[in-house]
Amino acid sequence: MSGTTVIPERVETQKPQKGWAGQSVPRKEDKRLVQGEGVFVDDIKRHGMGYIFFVRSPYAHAHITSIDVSKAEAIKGVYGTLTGEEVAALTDPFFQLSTPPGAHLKDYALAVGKVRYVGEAVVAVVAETRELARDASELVEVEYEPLPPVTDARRAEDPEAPILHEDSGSNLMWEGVYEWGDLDAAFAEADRVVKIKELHFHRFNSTPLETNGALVEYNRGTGQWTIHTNNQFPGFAAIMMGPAIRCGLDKLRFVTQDIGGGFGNKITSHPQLVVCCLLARKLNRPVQWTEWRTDFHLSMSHGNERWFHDTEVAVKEDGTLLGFRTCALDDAGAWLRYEPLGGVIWAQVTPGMYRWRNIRLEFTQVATNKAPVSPNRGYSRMQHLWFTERVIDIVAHELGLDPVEVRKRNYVRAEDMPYETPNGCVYDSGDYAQMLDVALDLIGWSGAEERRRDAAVRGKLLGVGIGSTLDSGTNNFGQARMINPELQFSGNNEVATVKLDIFGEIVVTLGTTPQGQGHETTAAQIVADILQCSVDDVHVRAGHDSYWNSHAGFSGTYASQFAVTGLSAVKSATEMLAAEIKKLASAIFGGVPVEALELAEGSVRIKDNPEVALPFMACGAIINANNAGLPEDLDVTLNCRYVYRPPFQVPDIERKFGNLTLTYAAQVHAAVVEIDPETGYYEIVDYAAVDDCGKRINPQIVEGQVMGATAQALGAAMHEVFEYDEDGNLLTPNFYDYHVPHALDMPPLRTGNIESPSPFTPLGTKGMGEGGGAGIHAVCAAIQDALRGHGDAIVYDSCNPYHRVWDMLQHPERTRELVEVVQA
Amino acid sequence: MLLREVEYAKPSSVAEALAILVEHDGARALAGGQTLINVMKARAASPDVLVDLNGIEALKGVELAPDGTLSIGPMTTCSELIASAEAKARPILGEVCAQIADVQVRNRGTIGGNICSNDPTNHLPPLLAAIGAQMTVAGRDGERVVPAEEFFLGVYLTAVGPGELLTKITIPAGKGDGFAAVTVGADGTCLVNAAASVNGAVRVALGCVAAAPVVLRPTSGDDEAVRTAVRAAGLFPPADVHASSEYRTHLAEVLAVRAVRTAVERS
Amino acid sequence: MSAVSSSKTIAVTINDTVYEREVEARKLLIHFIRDDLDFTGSHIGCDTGNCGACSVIVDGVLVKSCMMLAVQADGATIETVEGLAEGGELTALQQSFSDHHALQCGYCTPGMLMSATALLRTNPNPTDDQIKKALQGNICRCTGYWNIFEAVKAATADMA
Amino acid sequence: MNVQGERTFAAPRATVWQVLNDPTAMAKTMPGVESFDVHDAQRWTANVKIPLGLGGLRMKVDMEKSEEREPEFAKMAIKGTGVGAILNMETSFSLGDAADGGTTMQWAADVKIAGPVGSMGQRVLQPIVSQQVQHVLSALDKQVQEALAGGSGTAGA
Repeated sequence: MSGTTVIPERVETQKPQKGWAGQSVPRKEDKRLVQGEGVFVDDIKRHGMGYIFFVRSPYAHAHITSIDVSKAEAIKGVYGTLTGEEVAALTDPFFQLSTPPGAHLKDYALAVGKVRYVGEAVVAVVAETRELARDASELVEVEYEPLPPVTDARRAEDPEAPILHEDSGSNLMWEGVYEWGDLDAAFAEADRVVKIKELHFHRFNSTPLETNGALVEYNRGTGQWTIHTNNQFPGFAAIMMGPAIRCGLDKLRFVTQDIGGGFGNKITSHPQLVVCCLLARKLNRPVQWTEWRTDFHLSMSHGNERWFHDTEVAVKEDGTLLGFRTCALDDAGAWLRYEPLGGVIWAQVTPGMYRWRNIRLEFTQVATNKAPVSPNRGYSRMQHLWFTERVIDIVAHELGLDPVEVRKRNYVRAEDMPYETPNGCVYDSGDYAQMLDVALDLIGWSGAEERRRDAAVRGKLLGVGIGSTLDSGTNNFGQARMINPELQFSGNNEVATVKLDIFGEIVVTLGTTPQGQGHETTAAQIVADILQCSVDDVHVRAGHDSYWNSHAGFSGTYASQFAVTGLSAVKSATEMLAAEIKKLASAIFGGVPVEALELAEGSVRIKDNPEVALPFMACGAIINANNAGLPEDLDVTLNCRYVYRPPFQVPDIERKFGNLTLTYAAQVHAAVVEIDPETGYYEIVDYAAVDDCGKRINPQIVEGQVMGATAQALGAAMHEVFEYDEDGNLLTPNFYDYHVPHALDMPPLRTGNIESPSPFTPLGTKGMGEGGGAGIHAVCAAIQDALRGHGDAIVYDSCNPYHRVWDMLQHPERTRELVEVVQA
Repeated sequence: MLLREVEYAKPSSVAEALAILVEHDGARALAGGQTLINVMKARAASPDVLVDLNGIEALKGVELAPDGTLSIGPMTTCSELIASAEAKARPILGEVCAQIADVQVRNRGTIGGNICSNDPTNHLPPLLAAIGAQMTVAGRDGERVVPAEEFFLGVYLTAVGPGELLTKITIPAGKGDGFAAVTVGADGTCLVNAAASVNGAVRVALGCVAAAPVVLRPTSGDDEAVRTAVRAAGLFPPADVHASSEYRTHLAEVLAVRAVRTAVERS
Repeated sequence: MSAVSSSKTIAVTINDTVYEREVEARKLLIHFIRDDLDFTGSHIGCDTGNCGACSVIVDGVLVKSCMMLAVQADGATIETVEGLAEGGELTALQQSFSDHHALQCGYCTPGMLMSATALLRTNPNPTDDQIKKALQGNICRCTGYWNIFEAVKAATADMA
Repeated sequence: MNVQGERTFAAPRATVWQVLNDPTAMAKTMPGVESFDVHDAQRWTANVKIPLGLGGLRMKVDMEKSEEREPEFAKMAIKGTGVGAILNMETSFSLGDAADGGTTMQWAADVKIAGPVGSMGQRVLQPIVSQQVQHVLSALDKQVQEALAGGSGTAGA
């Protein structure tokens, strides 16, 4: 079905410099992974462990009138159960990030008294085998009294709408008004005002192939839990879990190794981890939880579904964008597990890649009887960036302007970098117009009209679309205060420890929890350059262990930041180690000044007299095992820990103003689609992705991230959606109806890149990997372009499966009604 | 992934298999298992006894008679059929089998399993109905032959009743066949499929628009005749997340025309 | 008359070693391989037979071990990812996956490698579409398949 | 999901009404009934194993007559509990006289199925429900004829 794959061609604007950094070094992780020797959470076993199976709600909304676990517990081989009532007695509700009304939610690890979405965990059963645990779960008797559900966010605030959380009084969770610049002036200056009644960004997530899981052990003697898990943000899980189970964070030891993909979807497993902890303690045995695929789809980390209502865009005749107003309605699902942070995260990219200065956005987040939302690759910015790209293309479409021209006219200019956005974010570097030119070149934009005619001859509608997007990285957690001024978060940090061991091994410990990003490799590249050795000599420990002081509060792998926070920590820790090695050598060489020393070939030596050298092995041995007679004042440990802290200020909460992330990587994608007008079936026949994430430490890994983000975006644009019926049943509860792209679905891909080093980061790198959903924006634009002259439908939804494309061809007027252009 | 307790038997002959099926209420034949085992994972509907047919050699293989008639053993896997030189006598068979799911599923999934599960999204039920296959069903009281059109009774229901087995699929000679489908992504879940055959009269079978394949006999192979036949069928297809009833009805018409066009070209 | 029973003692050969175990009739082959025999290289990514992370080669045939009962493997010879590299020496495909960055998290990789291995055994010089068709039963959420395709292509007889 | 239809029985209304209100007769019309308990005139419970081709779907089905106007109208609330599926159904029928001395029955049912089966079976649920309904109706016809022939026709349920 898809054409032949084009071998990705790189368009290099800079040659890789000398040294390890900048080269596509093969990954250190691969050797174990290609042999099936990775250690994923479900691979871990313990003597006498019990398997957990969750009894889940079949109703979207219901009172729990009774729970009887006696029949289940009576089965031989069943170790025990846990109910919501026990959880409510043994724990406190999870801390809520929101101000009221969301702050009033009482969120426990299991449903208490009421269920609020299909698949919500009600009872946990533990047994000797996986099969037996499930057998027993069928004997748990739960009586429900069904209540009407609300599944459409637009109905959630209706007076007659059923209320999910009586404690908060209504389904409103959080709301805030963001306004910058002078809207009235902007609209007064406008020649035209383009009005868009409604746009919808759909609900989906990245569906990592490995689902969530944990193996939890409880040590009665120390009162400590050891949590082997694939949670990708243990720092967050810890601050959620500690207060809930009433223990200090020191009692929660998080251990990860290989993680089968995360994409943000493995941040909010803390409720299940609490259940594991309570059961490990109650049953005094290790307990193991593996989430099955259908469980994941029903209950874990759906991406934020968002509506944009009553959008008004102020435009000059020539396509100059002056500003916009819109109302964003965000569907949080049944609980606020990471929300309402999505209510501010979008503001990292307020104007998208454009120079409009006058913006007003009213943000409202409501609860519905659907699975709770949580971070998903491109978290909250992707929704907003899709909106800004839709606006650009709708404006161009309605004013008869060229979408390329409109973009170039309004893009933030290279010469204006670093550029301060209306809300105080500072875009660090980049040349968006040049990226667009590269993308258009790769896609063959100039020949588009000819291709359109060829396709028409074959009875196909061809369309070309652009998606320009940002991948903002390295959060300033101070932005959380715009949601709730009481929150004591700000800045960010990450940790690395680099040591020279007794036999001279270079050992690196990271605070991160990689899920395929190749941290072991890129960290080794940085270390090898500074210590002047081979990457093979650098041993980077796999995974994360919070027991050994290797992490800080924000440690984890999320939100496009390792290349900045993680590698900067590695760089500084390694520089500390290099300095200590020289200090030691200086003492050993009888006071040779450190300036006269250099590191080379796995040793420290005198520059002018290389024969006088001390191998790393000797350095390690002296400090660790043979240190008698060393000068008293020689403070050298060869074990260097560094905490990188990005240069952030606390944002101005009143004005909602400040730099919310440190780096702003950019992506410009272009897609060519061919639609079969008889069926609505379409294919992406050509695709180009151009990326700029500043200095690339490992181009191959960077390109891998670009490809992965692209594939996920294409899946979301065409088929992937968590669709619910009016009763709150999820219609896409697993890979049978939730169609992710397969090998045959992939279009030919060309990739290009530009390197605009960040002036704000130690290595010139920018966080990347999320991709900002560029593929969704590009496909929407391409479909709208293909429908031009065939009813001129407006693409109003971020997901366009065949039936929707067919509907747009059959009833374009239904979408035309959404848009109006008025002379100002 | 965690099946309910089930009993298992692996007979080596049809007679033995039938005896077990008759003896145990709630026993069900296990062919390739590419549908049944997944249904059992959900624990919604579970057989009490699985009668594994993989040990019965008599149910495997493809034979081509001098007159071009094909006899297909129901336990022949899709991959075996695709590779079978004999099966090339009716090229559409291999063509359609190659569009079923993926390599792993085709390697284990059988022709008999695909048609006996009669999931509305399956490709083979409408195909066999269109090309006029005959099913041989064996039971305690011997064998009977059921034409494909009467074989498919409803969702997951066929003429193979309790205590019976499908033992042979007979397909007449012919080459004027066509098949068209719209699936979610390449070889993905089927929205609607249509199979056509114009060996003599024109016959079209539509899949995924009702509980069983809908067989139509357009007056000719002309587009308009086919469209008229589909419209006259008064379809009211089930809706799902991928397609409304209206959209499926429309696709049925378009795909029927395309399948017939191919069939005409090849006849 | 073959016996009807809810469990059975079976013998399977996995990567050249014979294992004999009593197993419940309801146990899926993948659970038997991972939980009973501790070959944890083959993974589980779905519960509907779609993802292919559990793909293994049974008596020379590539199958998804989540759609087969362990008892059905009685007497069979099974190849899993752990059996590919001999003496720590990566196969051409395994090396090619690393060279072409055909894996990120590595969770789908074992199944992906088994599918590619099965393909190249029967068809050492597949066309581009044959390669894609051969990988169709394996879901990868990290790479978008492009690099996996390149890795397999580079390992074909002509390229190698 | 709403299903409805009309059926004509070659029997007087009283007979049809009698059958429709005779639990043991009704039990014979339901698919795969394994056991049946009558609590009182209004409430019955059945354990059924609905044959679905791929295997039986076991359910405990509670029926409660919520409204009744002899001899033309009755309404029932039916709740089925099974693994992976919870069935909530409200069904009603109204009887009228047909021309030839027979009886017409207009029936309607609002069927809601919760649980995995509800979401995974979307595509097949509607056809399966109509299959089961057809089964019930023809079985009902049989009961009516028996009642007509053998007087009560409910002996030995």
